[in-house]
Amino acid sequence: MIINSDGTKPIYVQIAEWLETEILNGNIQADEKMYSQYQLADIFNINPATAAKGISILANEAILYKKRGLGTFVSIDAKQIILTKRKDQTLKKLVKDLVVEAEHLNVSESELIQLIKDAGKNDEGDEE
Amino acid sequence: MTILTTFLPILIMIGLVGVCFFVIKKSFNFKRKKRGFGTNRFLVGYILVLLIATILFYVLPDDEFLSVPKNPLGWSELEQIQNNIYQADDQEAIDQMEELDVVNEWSIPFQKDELIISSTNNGEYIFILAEVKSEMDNTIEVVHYATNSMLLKRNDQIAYDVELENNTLNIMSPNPVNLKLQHFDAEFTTTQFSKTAQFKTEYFSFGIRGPELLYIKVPNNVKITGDVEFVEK
Amino acid sequence: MSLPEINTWRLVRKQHAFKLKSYAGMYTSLMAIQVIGMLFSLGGVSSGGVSGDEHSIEFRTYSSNVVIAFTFLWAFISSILITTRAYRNDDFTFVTNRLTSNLSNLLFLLSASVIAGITSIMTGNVNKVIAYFFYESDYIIATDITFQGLLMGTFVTILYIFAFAACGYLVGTIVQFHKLFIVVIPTLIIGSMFIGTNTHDTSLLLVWIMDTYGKETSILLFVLKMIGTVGLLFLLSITLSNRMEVKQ
Amino acid sequence: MNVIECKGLTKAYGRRQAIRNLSFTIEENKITGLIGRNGAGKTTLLKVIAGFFRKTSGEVHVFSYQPFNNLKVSANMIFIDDNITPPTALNLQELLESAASFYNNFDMELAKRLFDYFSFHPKQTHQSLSKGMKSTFNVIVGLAARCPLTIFDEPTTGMDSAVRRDFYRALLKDYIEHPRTIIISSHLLDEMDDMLEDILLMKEGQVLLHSSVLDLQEYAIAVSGNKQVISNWTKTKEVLYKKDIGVGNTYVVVRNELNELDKQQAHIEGLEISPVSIDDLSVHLTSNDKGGIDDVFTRD
Repeated sequence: MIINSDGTKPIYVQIAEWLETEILNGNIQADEKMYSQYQLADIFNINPATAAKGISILANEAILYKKRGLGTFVSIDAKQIILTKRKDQTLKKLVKDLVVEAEHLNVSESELIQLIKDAGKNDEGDEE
Repeated sequence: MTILTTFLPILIMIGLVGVCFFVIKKSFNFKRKKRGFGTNRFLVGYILVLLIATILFYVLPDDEFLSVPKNPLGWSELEQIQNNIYQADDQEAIDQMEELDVVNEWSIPFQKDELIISSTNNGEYIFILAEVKSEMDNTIEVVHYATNSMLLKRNDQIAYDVELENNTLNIMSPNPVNLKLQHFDAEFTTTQFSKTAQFKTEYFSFGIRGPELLYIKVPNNVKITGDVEFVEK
Repeated sequence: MSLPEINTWRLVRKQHAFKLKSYAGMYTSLMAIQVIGMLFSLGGVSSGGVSGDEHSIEFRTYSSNVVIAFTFLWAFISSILITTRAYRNDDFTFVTNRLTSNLSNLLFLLSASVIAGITSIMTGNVNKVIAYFFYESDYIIATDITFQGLLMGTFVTILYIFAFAACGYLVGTIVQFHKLFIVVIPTLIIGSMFIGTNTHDTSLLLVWIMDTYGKETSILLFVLKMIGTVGLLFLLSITLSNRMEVKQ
Repeated sequence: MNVIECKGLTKAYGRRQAIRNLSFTIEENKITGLIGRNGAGKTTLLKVIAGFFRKTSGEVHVFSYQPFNNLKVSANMIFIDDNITPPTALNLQELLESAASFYNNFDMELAKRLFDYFSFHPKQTHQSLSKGMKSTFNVIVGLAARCPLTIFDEPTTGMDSAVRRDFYRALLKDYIEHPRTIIISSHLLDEMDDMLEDILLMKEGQVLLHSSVLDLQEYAIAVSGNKQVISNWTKTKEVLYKKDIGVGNTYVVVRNELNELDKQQAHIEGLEISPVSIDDLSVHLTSNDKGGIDDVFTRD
């Protein structure tokens, strides 16, 4: 991943999201040690403090847990939390935007639902 | 004019300082060169020249060198020597004078009974003394004395010579020469504290060699005439 | 956070080593000025003649005196140069403060004076050897100097050169302190040369310097005077520059 | 522990105050970007910190010492700028060796590797280098010295963008390995904001803002849309920057005090909300005029 520094999303959010994706993809299993802030800083060429904030977001959401002196580890239900969060926040927000945009364009609710159904058919299998 | 002569040395000095400043400032920018004849090599070359010259200088045959007399004589001392020569009673008295050295001796066979002494010298710095010996050995003896505390006392270019021609003893002054002298001096910082003899031009104010003397002894049957003073016995 | 203790004297020695390498301009300028001095004294540092009725004598004196005098000038001028911006801040690239900078400069000038003293004495030999081999002469007269005398002479030369360096260093420091002194100091020096010229024929300042140092005949007193003078000059420089800022 | 503490720090040249009444602290082992326009007093501040300049009034402590003329500060600090003129008599190799002899932590191996990476030649001289190469060499010394306080004043002058990127990366990697306090002054925030932890924003000799990069990223928000709507909308808000786009549209940057509701409201009114990069933000904050250069041309 190349850090997108055009300012649309804070870098630590991008880091958090990248870590989530790593967990979802199974690259880091539950109870496995998470990247340290320094590793992340090195990988993405960012200040370690920024990387640390990315990690702490996930820790606050219980996706990661800290073991004193050992580092940060992936929680057992990390995947589940991430999925729920993405559904709750990301998807809902996207839908909200979608609805607002549809209103702007005078697209009726049924038309919109049809569009979603069509899109779903094309993209089927792309993602679980 | 006087103002100019007073300030000229100062102006020259200021100019010289200016030139030095320029040279030092120019050469101060030591530029390192990647290759080629860099400044470094100039420095090394310079040190080598200094070392070689120093070694050479100390291996020069310095027995050829004259040394500056430790106690150069002043006017009064030189006058004293002159007086002593005048008042000398005999050769023994001359030999006892510390200031005089024997430079040359001649022994010339002589059969005649009259000797004319002729000197091309006006007699300013050389005394010619004569003594009549008690023996009749048919020999004229001549001894040349020179003041030993002067710079040049060696017997070469500026030596007197004597020559017998019939019954005339010619005393030949050295030909006028222009002598070139190199003076290898010590640095003023060295001489400030070392009590070394200093070379001074005053050495020459009394001539090159100071008072000199030709002491002539003739057999007792010979009658002497000419540029000579007699020592009565 | 604990910082390591700094050993001032060790740092001064490091800076001294650094300056010995990096102030190479001192050596080239020394060489340049001594070569010029040598050229000036090629025909003898002084010459004269005596002519009487019988003979005339021409004599030329060969020694390092002119080179030594030029080396004094070099010490004075190049010490000013190392206080200028281009050199003054060299050690501020690395670890230093005013005191260590000045102390290492002092050490460096002392080292440079030793080099300059030895080489300037040696240059006399170059002139003498050239004169011996290339110029005609009937007589060579040499001032007898013992080895001990030579060593002492070198030592005295070094002291003189170091004193000139200390003067230059102070002048340079004063000039760095305020640019106005670029005008004031030469005016004072040149002016002092004229003071007394009308009555004395020579400057009072020069007379005093000659009397105090040049005519001192006791080596012990001379060394004490020199150390005192040099110490005072450097003390002044250090005090002055201790308040100055580093401008790059 | 604070490496640098300034309280009411002022430095004046004659009457002109280059920095005035500065107060801030910089903590240990942080990379701080000192940002400001030319003449904002960045270099003066850094040189006071480095102990080169004497403060005029106020307090400044580095490692809890007064930095001016202080040997301890000097030994634990390295100041790299593009005015460094090392002795002309030394080549690059010797310069590195000299630096190594002065700094206890100097990592010669790192210096050598960077030296080779940027294709320097040991026998080259500093004055023969191009401007960019000079800067590159200087930052190699600055990095390898591993001083507890490392100050870079406009270190990238003359470097091309590839070298700049390499430098920032090298700086970050070495910082991760050997954490230390680093200050970089620059007016090019864009390329290095990712590696900074804190930003100290200066304007006209004063600290405008001193905060972490993370906070700064959310400090302001940009809104664009219909001129009329915007001017109504911004009445209650702190406008940092304003620019007209076309005839009826305006782009404004405001302090980010919006909550979700505000944002939705804006959206409904047809306004577009976008984040402001800290680079843009610093430009907006440090500009003399809210309208920027455009204002010069729109006066009537």
